[in-house]
Amino acid sequence: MMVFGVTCACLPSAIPLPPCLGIVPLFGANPFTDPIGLIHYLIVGAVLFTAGVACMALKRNALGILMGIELVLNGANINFVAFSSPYLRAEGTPTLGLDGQVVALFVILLAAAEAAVALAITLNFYNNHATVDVDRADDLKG
Amino acid sequence: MADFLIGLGLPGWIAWSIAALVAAVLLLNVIAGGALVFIWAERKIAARIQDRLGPTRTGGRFGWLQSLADGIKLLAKEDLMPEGADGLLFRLAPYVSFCASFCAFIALPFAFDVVGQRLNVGVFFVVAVLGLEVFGVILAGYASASKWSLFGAMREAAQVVSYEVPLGMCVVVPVMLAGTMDLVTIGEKQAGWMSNWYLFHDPFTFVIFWVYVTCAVASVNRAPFDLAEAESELVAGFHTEYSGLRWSFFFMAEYGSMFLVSALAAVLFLGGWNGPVPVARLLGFSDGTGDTAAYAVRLLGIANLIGKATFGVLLMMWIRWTLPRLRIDQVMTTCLKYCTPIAAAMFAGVMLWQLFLPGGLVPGWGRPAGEIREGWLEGPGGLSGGIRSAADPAAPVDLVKRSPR
Amino acid sequence: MTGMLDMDISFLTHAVGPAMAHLSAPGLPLAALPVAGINWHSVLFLLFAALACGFAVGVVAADNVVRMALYLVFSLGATAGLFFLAGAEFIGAMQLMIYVGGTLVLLVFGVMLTAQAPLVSIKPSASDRTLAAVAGASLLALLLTASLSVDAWLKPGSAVVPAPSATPLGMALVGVRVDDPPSASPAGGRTGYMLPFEIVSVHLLVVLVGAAYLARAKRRRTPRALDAVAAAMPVDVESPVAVGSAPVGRTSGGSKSALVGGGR
Amino acid sequence: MDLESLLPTLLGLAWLLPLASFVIILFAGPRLGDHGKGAAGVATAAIVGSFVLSLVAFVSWVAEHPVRAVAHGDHGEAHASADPAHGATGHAPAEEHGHGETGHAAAPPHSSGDWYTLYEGGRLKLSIGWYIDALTVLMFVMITFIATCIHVYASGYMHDELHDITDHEVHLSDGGHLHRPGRFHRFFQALSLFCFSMLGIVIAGNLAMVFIFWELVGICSWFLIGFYYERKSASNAANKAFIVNRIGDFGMLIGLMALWGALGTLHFADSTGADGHVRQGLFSQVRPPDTGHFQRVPDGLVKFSAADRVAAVLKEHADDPRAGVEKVEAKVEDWRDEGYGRWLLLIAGLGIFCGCVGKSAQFPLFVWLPDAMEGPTPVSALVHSATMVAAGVYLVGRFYPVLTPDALLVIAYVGAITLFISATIALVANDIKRVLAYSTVSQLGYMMLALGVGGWLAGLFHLVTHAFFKSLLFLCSGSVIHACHTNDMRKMGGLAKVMPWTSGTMLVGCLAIIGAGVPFLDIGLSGYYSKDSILAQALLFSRENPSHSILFYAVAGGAMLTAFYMFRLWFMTFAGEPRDHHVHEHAHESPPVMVYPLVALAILAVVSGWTLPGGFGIANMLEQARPAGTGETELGRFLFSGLVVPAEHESHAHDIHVTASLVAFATAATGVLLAAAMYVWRVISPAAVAAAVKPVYTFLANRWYFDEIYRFLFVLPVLGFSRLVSGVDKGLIDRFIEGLAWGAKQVAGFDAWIDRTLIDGLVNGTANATWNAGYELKKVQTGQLRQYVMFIALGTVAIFVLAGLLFRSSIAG
Repeated sequence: MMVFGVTCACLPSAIPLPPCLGIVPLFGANPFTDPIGLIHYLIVGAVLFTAGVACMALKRNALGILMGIELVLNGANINFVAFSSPYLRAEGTPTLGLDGQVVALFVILLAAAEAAVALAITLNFYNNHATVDVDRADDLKG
Repeated sequence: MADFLIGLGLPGWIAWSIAALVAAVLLLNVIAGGALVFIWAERKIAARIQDRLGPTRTGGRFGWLQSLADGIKLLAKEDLMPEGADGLLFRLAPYVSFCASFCAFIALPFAFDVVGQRLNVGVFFVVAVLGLEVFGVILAGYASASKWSLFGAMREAAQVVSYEVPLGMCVVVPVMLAGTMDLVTIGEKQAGWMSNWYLFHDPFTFVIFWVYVTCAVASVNRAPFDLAEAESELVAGFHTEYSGLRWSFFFMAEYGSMFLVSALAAVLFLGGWNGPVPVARLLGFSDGTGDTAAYAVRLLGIANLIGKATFGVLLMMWIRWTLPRLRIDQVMTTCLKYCTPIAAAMFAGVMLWQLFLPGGLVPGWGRPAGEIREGWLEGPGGLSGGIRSAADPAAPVDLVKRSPR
Repeated sequence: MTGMLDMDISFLTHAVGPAMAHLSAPGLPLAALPVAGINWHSVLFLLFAALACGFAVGVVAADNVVRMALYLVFSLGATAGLFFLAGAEFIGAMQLMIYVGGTLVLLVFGVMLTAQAPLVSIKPSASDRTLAAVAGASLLALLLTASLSVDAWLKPGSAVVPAPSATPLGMALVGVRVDDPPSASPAGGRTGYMLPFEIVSVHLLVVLVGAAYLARAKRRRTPRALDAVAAAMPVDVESPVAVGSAPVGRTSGGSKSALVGGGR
Repeated sequence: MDLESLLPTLLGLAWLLPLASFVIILFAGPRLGDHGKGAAGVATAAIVGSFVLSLVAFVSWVAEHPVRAVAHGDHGEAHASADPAHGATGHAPAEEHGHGETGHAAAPPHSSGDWYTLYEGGRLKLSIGWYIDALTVLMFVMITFIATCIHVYASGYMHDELHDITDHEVHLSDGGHLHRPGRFHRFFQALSLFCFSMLGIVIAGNLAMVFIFWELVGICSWFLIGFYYERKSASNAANKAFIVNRIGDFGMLIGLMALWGALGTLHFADSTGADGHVRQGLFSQVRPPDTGHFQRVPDGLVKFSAADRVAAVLKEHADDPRAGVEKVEAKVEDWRDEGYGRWLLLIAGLGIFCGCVGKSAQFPLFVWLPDAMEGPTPVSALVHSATMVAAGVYLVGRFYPVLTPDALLVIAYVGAITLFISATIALVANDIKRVLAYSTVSQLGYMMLALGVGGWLAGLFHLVTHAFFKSLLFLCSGSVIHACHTNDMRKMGGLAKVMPWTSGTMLVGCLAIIGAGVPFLDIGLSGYYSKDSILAQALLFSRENPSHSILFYAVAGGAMLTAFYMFRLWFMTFAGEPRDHHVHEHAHESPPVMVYPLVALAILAVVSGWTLPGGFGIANMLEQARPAGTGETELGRFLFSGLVVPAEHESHAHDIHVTASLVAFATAATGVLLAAAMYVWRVISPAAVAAAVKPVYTFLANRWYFDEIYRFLFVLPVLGFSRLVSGVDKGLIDRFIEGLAWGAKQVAGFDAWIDRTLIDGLVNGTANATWNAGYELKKVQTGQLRQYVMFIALGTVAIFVLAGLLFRSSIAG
């Protein structure tokens, strides 16, 4: 409940939490003492990913969308790292090994590149249209 | 520290947390004390360079309490906030900036194993955290809702970010020489005579040291590169609107990072805690033996490091009051057209040097730099066979092999 | 609010715990810690998780672009912490250095340049919010049910934190898989990452050139565009935070502080 | 180069000169002199040239073959008067007396050959050649002399055509009369062409050439009759003449084809090919010299009609074709006795006679001649009295040896009928030219009858003499018309005083035609001698064949009628009081250029019948040309088995001769007296007589209703049938086709409807549907980035949920 308490708290009250999350008993009494498992990371990853998507879907500011993208990428990274670390699994379960970390590394690198280009485009858009309001950039509509 | 407390019968996690607190406080004092001393030193050196006396009346003979006076003044001053400023960001900026520089001290080894946390990616961590300082600057500039501060912030951010590239390259050279990013290891490698310092390892490292110094000065916004606070144009740059305690935090952050950068230079190139003369070794102490001897050696190491760091800071102050300020385009040019290319060239040079002259110019003169490698290189089966089979991943992989002393 | 501070402390505890143990004996298995005591790893994880998720949601919730940027910084910083906790130390450092130190700085630059008065906080309409909430909720539900439905992932971790090292990762990038040698694994080992590494380097170069070209300083074709935009801005903009004197030429509501730039 | 071989060249040139003049006038007609006046000169020069050449030929012939009197009187036997004639390419007739009676065994002296061979394939040979004997020479002289007179006469008569003419007889739609330029040169152009073709018929060496010029003559008569083609009557008459002639030619073609098909040759005389192979002509095939020229069915005809027998024989000898052929040759004699080929010979003869009926206006086909008077008078004089109409009689005469006795009888009867009909119509005719036309028809009937009853010499002799006095009569009537500007005798009268020369020459003509002469002294005009010989032969024939004595009575009656209408004509025109004063004042004697020919012809009309004491005379000359084997009495052995065709020389027996001349004199005298009584002494009023025998008068006045009959028999049915056919065409076929078209239109309409609604609909429908769908879908692309992200998110969720639901089992595992 603590874990989910955290996630529930984070979600703005306005967003109704789906009841299906009744999986609290699974985590034993005191999360403080029990070792962290893979599922926790997945949940954090999911939350980040969802926040990212929501941000992209919500923000009218181009930069807001870029931030959404960053969040999404980080959500993915968390999952990668989680799957690659041997400590979050039971003993001996096969993990991604270094692959996960390398992929996460590349994601970070390419995210940097992507951000650079995206910002360049946004700046251009801003210079040309004097606004970064994405809704105004609907020239390519049907 | 923790073992000691555990020994006292405290539950493990409490022991760990107390030990962590102690270490944090110690480091905080280092920064605060340093700041005080350096403020005073700055005033004195500036005066001396400008052929005047500097503070003399406050606190004793040489006005050494001047910084205390400043501190009290700052504390007494009202923390103003400009009318259009973004409250949250305005208040947060100084702390972000201070935390960034303070956070870097975690991985800084003052002496062999006298380090906040011995990180395997120490060097990398320090450089990374230095990068975070920019946020503080930007937020401050932005939050103070004034055009000039925004400009100042922008310039400083641009400068710091762009100088991070050459800085990173310079830092990589000692890492390559040492074969690891762990600062403690790098320091260890330069034990022995002064000639063992990486500075004198080969001409390339010598040149790269000076490039490092330049980049360091620039990334800390000091002296010739202090466009952010260029009085004539942008008043006080990003922290124009700040006053009182918030301003002092910025100030402490600045001096802290100056000290950090100099200390890093010391560790990477000037042998860290190893003095020019291996006094401890000569006297037969070895850092691994008894506690008191270990402490004595460690104290000597700490003294060495702090001395070198202070020398670095004083060097910066010296430069500040001698060299004229560069224009923003000149700053950028030096970064992109001079520092980066030279760093790259030297990096290549060092690499080739390592390849062709592993033993150094005069074989045996200095301890060969490259002999310490991680275990897996020389292990059975050549390059790839060293690692224990992945069958039992749980078994701890002792990757760092202790080099024979 | 000292998010940054917490983050630093985490390293300490993280470092303190294993580091101290490290001093005495390499790679003390966390599991061995006294069960009764607080498992610092979990505590820290919860802290960082809370920070990451909280600030992520903050980014979504915030209207002011600058706030969003700040929250994003904190969220990604917390994520870096999570990486350290998961044993991927190098990745955590890279995250801090490149992602937070580089990309987000860039982002903040972007924010600074574009977040002129009217554009700072564009409140999305209520309908957009609900729609986003619905989409987010459904996506979240989906992901959670998916991840919860796999038993293997539900088991608690072994919480063993050996002294992590960046060398295997470095070697992997250069193409030598020291962590998974071909002789050992049934499938004949895993491939190194030499080629992708080179490709990414070239890619970054290309992106660098592209971005530089895109963002080159062009003469402003529409000098007074901003005025036109300012005039035409839709009403739903929050009371504009007089962020510095926008180059709109309005009398700067700026600093009244008489603080003369410090003697420094 | 003896004169003999000159004959073909001389006569050839005489024959071609008119052609030359025709070509000259054709190409340079209007430019010859002003308004083509020179054309008359050219034409006259040409015809005079050919007349001179003909005279030269005549003299050379007489020199070669002296003309001696033939047993004109009583002694019965003939003596070979012709010394052995050897034509340039002729063959020496083997003189031997084969056959029973002393037939005139020797073939007449003649010359034949080919100038130019058009086509020679196997036995068939078409060529331009000549067959010249006494008859040909005589005809050449006669034709060219008369043509010359007429050319001279015409150059005066036709001078109106020299300048623009307003033709009063043509009424234009706007009421006015036709104004047209003169056509002087065209008249002489056609005249020259006519002379050329007439001479061509006479000189022709084979029937094909005869046929060619036969048609050419028909065309020229068409041109000349239709000279004033603007006049409706003239153009109708021309067409009528041509069509009727063509009907006759139709029969002629059948005859030609029979001969050509069976005998393989159309040449009259034999000819020796380059390789010495003798090609038998028609005469030697029908009357083989080796059997004394006795007429029999030639081998060709026998084999032709016994084709089935021939085939059978050849089949038997299929293996040895040569033997087969000999067998056939051997069998021919038997087949001839069985009577094969007789019908074919008869048909051939009658076929050729049909052509003559058409051309010489005999009984069924004589209707065109009276209408042909529409042409200018010189034309009537030359073409429709002397030459063209005589061509038919000449051809029968030339073709005489091939004609069987049965054919001759048919010819005789046709002649008799023609004679009687035309004479009766002439009685009541009021148009001076119509009377002369009918008299021509009856005289031709006389000739045909003469030939039919075996009088070969009599018929041809009458042909020559008739040519002279009939052309004279026509020219006189022409000058009368020219003077009075009208043809109607009822408007004339008492012109003798005004036109002495014309009336005098006309009187001579009349006397000649009625055969005026002193019976016992045997002195009279030319008509007397020729008509007398005809009467004699007819008398002899009726004695030999009592059942056919009707022929003699026809001749006698005809003679009386001829005398009556001729003198009726003369008296009405010249004697008595002038009936129309206007005409009378206007009348004037013709100019000398017209009178001279009249005088010339008058002289000839008198002289041509005489026989000089040395035996030189037309009759005796003609005797030289009597075809071999026709001098004897022939017995009809086929259709009319009891028929006897008496030999002509028997008719010269004194008793027959005297009775014939007495009969002739009596009939002539009665006719003249009757005419005088009615028209001079006015004892009998013609009107009263006409009223008395009203129906007969109207019957005759309407020309026996022949025109109406023909119209009724032929024209109307054809028109009716054509109307029927057009009706059928319009009503049935057109309607059917229109139906088809309508049906096609309907189908096309329906097709178009389908195409428009169904196919276009389909195509456009899909196009629109696609466009609309596209348009609607376009709205999804809102351009809002945020919505895109929303869609992506929702999409992935949906996919995963679906996957989850669908593959629940696999995920759970």
